[in-house]
Amino acid sequence: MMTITVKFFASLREQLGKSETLLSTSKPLTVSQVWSQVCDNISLPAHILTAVNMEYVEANTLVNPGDEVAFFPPVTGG
Amino acid sequence: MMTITVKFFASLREQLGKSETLLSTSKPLTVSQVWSQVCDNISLPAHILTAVNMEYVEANTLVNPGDEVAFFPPVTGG
Amino acid sequence: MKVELTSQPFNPWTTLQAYETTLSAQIGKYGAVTTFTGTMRDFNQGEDVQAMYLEHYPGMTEKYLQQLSHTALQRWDILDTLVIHRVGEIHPGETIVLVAAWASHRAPAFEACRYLIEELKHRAPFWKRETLGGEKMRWVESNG
Amino acid sequence: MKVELTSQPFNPWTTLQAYETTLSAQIGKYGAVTTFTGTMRDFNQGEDVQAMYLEHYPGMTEKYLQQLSHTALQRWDILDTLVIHRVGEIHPGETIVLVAAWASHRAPAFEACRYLIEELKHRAPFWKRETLGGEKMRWVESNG
Repeated sequence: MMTITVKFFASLREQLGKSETLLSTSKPLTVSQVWSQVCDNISLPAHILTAVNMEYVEANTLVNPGDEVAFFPPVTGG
Repeated sequence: MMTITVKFFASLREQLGKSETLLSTSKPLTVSQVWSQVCDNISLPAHILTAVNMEYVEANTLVNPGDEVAFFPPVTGG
Repeated sequence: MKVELTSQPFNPWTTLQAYETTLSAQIGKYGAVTTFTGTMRDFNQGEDVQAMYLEHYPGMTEKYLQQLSHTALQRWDILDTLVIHRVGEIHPGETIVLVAAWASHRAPAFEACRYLIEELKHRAPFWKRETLGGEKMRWVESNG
Repeated sequence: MKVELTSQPFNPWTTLQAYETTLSAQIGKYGAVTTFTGTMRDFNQGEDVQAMYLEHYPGMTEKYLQQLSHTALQRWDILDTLVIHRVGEIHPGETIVLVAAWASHRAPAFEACRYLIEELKHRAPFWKRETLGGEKMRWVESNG
């Protein structure tokens, strides 16, 4: 068993009431599966952006044990 | 009789060997006519830009006694 | 090329002046510099804004802006780029972001500068939370 | 709004910093500033350039730049503009022109700034005479 680090930012972090959680897994999961497992089996909302190891990815990208996955709302910098 | 002030700039000034000349006239002339009268009856070259009283004009614009007419090559500022 | 996140207020013009002294080898080579400065306004969507908090994703935000700068340097005939962005608490009138592109000619300088700020606005992981009157907070939901 | 011709070298960034202090009533109103700086290169059309002389039409050049700034302020949703241009003798690395536009939003700031420099380049009565090696002089014949 290894862990996937899961991070949430901004309004999503506040809605979920957590900024980071660790998910134990022994096999690769898709980004969508990671979301469902840490969010009570709710499916990943379409507007939520996703990154693995600090690179933007799609919801069907595979996440390996040891990776860092991030979920966040549309960005509003600049 | 009143005068029209005629000015030349940049390479045109150097080619003609003069920066300013006064033209005596008792009646309005077009910009083209002003050019011909001060440039030995040569016709106004198409690439030369023209201004009357510091506003761009076309070659057929009328110039009145007392006006300032300027002739200059394409601009190269900035 | 430089990318920086800063939690301290900065003046865009003194920052540009200081940065250009590091480009001394390029003097006489670049003929065009285009800059864009984004400044915090005291109103947004019809409401007075008293302060703002800029959240980011430490690590990813820097990485994204570095990649963006490299892409601009590859895509346009430009000599250098600068991107500086505030994080944390910020107040009206303060600079949020500065982007700049140096080039031999003006067209690539303008295009690269515009590209940097557009991509930054639409893709860089930053999130604005505004403090309105009465300490009411709201997350800005989309970038214009 | 300001238009200035100057025969003295100037630093674009300290000039912008000083000019912005005169806009204090606007602080918190503008959210976007786009600037363009044109700098003299030490090469042009394949030849080394040692110096340049910038001729202008006293009276008409200022009038043209004033009208141009007014047109930009009418055509775009911008709050202010600044145009500064060198005249006379100038050397490589020195700033030739600075244009800037202040706006609430970035699109009009970029568009007005680009408009100002394009119109200035194509219509403002300035003429460049370059001094090449061996004191050879040539008039620049067209603007890129």
